[in-house]
Amino acid sequence: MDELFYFIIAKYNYWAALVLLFIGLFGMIVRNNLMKKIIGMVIFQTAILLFIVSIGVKRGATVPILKFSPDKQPLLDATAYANPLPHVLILTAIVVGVAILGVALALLQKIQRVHGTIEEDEILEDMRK
Amino acid sequence: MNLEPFFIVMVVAILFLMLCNLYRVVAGPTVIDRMLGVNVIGIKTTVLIVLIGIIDGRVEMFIDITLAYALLNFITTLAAARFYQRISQPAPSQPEESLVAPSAGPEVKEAKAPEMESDAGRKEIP
Amino acid sequence: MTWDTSLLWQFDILILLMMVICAVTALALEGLLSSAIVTGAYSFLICLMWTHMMAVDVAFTEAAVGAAISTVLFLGTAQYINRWIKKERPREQGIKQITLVIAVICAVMMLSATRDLPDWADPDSPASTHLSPGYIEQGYFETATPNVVTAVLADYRSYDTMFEAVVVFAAALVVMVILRRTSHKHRKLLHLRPKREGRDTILRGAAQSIIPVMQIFALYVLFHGHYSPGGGFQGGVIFGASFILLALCYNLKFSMNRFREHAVLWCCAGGVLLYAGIGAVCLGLGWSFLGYGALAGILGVSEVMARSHGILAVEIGVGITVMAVMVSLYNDLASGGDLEDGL
Amino acid sequence: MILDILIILMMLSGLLFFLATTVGIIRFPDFYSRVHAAGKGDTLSTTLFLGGAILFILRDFSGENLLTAGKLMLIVFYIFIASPTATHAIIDAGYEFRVPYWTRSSGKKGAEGDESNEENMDNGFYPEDLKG
Amino acid sequence: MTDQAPALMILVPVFASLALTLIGPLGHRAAYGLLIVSIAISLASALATMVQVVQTGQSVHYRMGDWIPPMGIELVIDHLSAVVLVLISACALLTAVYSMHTARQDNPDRLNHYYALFALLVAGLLGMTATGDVFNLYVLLEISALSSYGLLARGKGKAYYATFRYLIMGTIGASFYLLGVGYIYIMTGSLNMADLAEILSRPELEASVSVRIGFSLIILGVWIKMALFPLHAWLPNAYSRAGTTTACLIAPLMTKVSVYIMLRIMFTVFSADYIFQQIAWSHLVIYLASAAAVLGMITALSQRDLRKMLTYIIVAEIGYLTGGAWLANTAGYTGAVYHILADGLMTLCLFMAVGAIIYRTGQSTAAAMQGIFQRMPVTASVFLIAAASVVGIPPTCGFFSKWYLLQGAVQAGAWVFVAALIIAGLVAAVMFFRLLEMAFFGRLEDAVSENGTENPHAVPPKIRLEEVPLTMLLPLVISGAALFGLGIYTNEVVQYLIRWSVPAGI
Repeated sequence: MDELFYFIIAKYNYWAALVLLFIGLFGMIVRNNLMKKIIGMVIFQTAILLFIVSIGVKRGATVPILKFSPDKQPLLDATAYANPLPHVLILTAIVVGVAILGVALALLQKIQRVHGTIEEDEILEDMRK
Repeated sequence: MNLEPFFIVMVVAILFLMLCNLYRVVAGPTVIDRMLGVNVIGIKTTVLIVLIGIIDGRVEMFIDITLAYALLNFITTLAAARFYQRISQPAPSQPEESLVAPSAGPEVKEAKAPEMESDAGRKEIP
Repeated sequence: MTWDTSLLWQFDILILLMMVICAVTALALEGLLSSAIVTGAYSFLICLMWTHMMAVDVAFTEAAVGAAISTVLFLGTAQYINRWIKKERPREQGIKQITLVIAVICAVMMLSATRDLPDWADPDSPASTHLSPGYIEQGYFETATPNVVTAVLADYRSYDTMFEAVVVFAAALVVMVILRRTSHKHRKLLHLRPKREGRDTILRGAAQSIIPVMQIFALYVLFHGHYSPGGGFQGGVIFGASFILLALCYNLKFSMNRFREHAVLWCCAGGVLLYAGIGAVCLGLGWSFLGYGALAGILGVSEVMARSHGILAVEIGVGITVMAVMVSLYNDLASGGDLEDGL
Repeated sequence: MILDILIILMMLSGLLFFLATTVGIIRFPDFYSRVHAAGKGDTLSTTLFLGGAILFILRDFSGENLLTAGKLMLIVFYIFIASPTATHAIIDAGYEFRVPYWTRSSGKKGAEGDESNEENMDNGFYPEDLKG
Repeated sequence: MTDQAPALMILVPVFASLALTLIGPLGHRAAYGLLIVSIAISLASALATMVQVVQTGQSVHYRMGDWIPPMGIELVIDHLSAVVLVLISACALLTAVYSMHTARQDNPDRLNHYYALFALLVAGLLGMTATGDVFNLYVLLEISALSSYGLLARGKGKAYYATFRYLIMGTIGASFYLLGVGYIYIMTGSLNMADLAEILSRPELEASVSVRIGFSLIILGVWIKMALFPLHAWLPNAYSRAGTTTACLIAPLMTKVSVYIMLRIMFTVFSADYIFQQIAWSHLVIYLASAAAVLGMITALSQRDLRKMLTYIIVAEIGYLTGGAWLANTAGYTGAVYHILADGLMTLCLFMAVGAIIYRTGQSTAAAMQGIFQRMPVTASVFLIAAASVVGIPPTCGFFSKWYLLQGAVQAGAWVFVAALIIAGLVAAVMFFRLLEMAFFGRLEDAVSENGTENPHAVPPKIRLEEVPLTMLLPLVISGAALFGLGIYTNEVVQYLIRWSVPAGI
């Protein structure tokens, strides 16, 4: 029991990220509405970002901005700061996500104008004509 | 006096309240109700970030995020309000659905126009 | 078996639970606008999560993007699309079901394989012991920047960050290419905003008091990125949001008179040009691309300080681009591409 | 010590108002009263919480902490501006959309008690567009 | 300046795209010139780098920002990437020259923005090939993907939905890649490819499930991006609706670069030993590849639209490439790398020829081929060469790549793949024979009679030469000649370039 509890506590971040990931993937693949696909995409991407940021967490660590002692010397103990590298990666990935969101929404507006709908099956029907 | 346990209790309590507020976001019934719920969650987020900062002991690193929320949080609400002010005007003689559709015509033509121009060679087939 | 309670796992589990609720709701609701707004709540929660994971820079970005940009873009698009999903469920296609089954199998496999991953927040995990101590311990002496994230972002991995700026620039360009119409002959989809002069007074008053502070704050975030969370991207988004706020409280024409169309385009490209230009100057001086140490001779400072100044300069470049791109995305998406009238 | 008690008191009362807001948001029957609960309660309790935080930060006084406290005051000030403005905008939109408001008589149309009344309002009265 | 060539190669197109955004008022000629000059500089840098690599026999390293590799990002150009870089910049240059008329036709407005996206796409592809950092690869993957969404959406009326589907699939692919990088980062703590290779070869990580999941996710993501058989559905729709220039740029390059990434991940980050001994999926993958080759070709045979036919040929070629890479022997690997070159060139050639035909006849069905040999002899001859290369007829390079692939398949005992290669070749032969028959013997009256104006006693119309303009013809001829040239110099290419890049352990 204790073992199980420990297992859950020690890994739940990965679990949550993976659950969110598959919820998002479900939305992207199975939902018929294109807007839902986009929302699924947002969730999917954030889940991955969550997964990667959670790599950088260290027990008892603070934000990765150096602390200074009163005589202006930086405190350079690597275990006292969270791992900065995943944060950097995720900053870049968030920006990429916003960019893709903008493009997807622009395409959505165009699809509505051309096909008159944003339901996938109706669009396919319209394209077959 | 060490106030840290007190702050932790506060954080968890606020989170529970947030969970309750989530009911309004999930259940609606209208979009502006959801918007209201999101707004309230946003304000609670602001407080929570400050409290996390205090617990961490470096609140000055967390303040900027809160200030950003304080300044930006109402843009979304404002946008939603604008959106509804816009579509609440009596639609000119057609149902809302068809307000969107008519532009499909010219758009398709616009997209096809380049093809029509591309017949430089076609004319010469006898 | 010891577990440090300082990490507040109850806190995390509550937030993660709420995130899952939000995600499911956002995908399940019938109204698309509601989904978009629930996605906004999701963004708040993930920002909290990141704050608690001590990723303040990331949380800041999420705060700026989630609170000001994504939902507004969703709402802007919602004007031009059907806002309801079809009531009758479409027949699920076979291929989708197969994909779903495969996805579920993958999910089970990946969940069961988490046993192999290092424990959460383990300070001895490979990720925390291989490269990152180097950044933390040397970063300050090599770049004179206490914010390690800024140092890594804009110096050690500045090549990535340059392409990050290029990505947002490309997004603005793509949206422009897809959506923007040069001719104005098309009928507008929604009628113009009614005259509401008297009733907008409160909003305009609030905007007048908030927008200047917002812009000053954006500049502060941009220039103070060395010492506190923030930097070019966050500052740029906040600055861009101030123009969006202007457009919301007055109208699109008003904000476009303040920040004209071609100026937006010039800023989009100019920011990246500043960034890449600094890199190219370093290259021209015989160093590698983006080796800011080359600027020491020009600026008359030590190499370490030159790196610090180089970081600031490229952050300004990122800020300019991001600001202009956010405004451009809003202008295009909220007006359906004709730049006549936004939300 | 007195400062500590003051901090605790402020935060506890803040929590109380948050609780009141939450109850209001969940239980009030119509949109306007919910906005009323959210707009007032949240602004006040945020102020109380951040006030507590300011006091906590100023407990050990230094120039840096003063700056932080100043920023927090700025936050309080801008929440004081932004939150009611947002509430105003949202209620304006609802009003323009003719969102129905709750009256004693409309409450009596449903069965007894608030709950069913609320349900009644949820399902019947709102314009389709607002539910999207 | 040679030591700065790796950086210049990628940066010049980036600068060009920034400039192209802003020079709208100068007109399309300035934009066209600027694009060509920038890509020519890229090509020159790529060639210089390749010469350096061949002369020294060692890979070129370029440290971005002067940081030592695991901390900073470095560009690594070895024999494999040098070849692919030259291929990308050469194809892009030919397409840029070719685009003079077609791009204007497809883009009546915003031509300079179109060209800016063109340059960005080239920069992204070059950057992906040159980088030595797995996360940097992700960022560049997204740049090239974003710019290709913009380019593809400029296609004919209904391209938007096809582009949207491509966007969704592309995002899934890239996100899987990112997640895989995350898994590997958790287990190793590094992002630099060489450093990763060193850490991953440690015995304690060989049995790790997480590393295996990371590898699978990366490969899955790359497969989605390169449209391997069961995941290929987005490709034909997106590519066949694109404008001519877009198709000529994207079709030969995007999928080939994805294959290159697959090789890079398989053999540089991981090792041949790990993949073929520890994971041992290769049988499954070879079955997939065989299915892709055969089904792709058969679907291509059943298409009436020329462009669509070519896109299914791409799907089939991806089968060849993947199969070759997973055969786990030198001949198969050589065949795969050589086929990247050969396939890039012949896809470019085919798309250009078809683009020229569409430009002149205005239609893209197979009927457009009627009597092409009489009207457009040069275009048709080049089309013939490219077709011969796809089928695998000796003097062209397609023959040699298939030869290596077959040799590898026989060595590995992968008889399914042998059969698939032969069947696909035969199907391709049938398909092109049908087309070329039409092109040779189909008379112009047939084309006319379809319009219902047939008159059996009419005098046969005078045949007119209707070749496309020189800017289109020149790249076409060069690419056709390159197919021959590459075929003739096969030995040299393999000896000086590809043999060096064969990874240890296979």
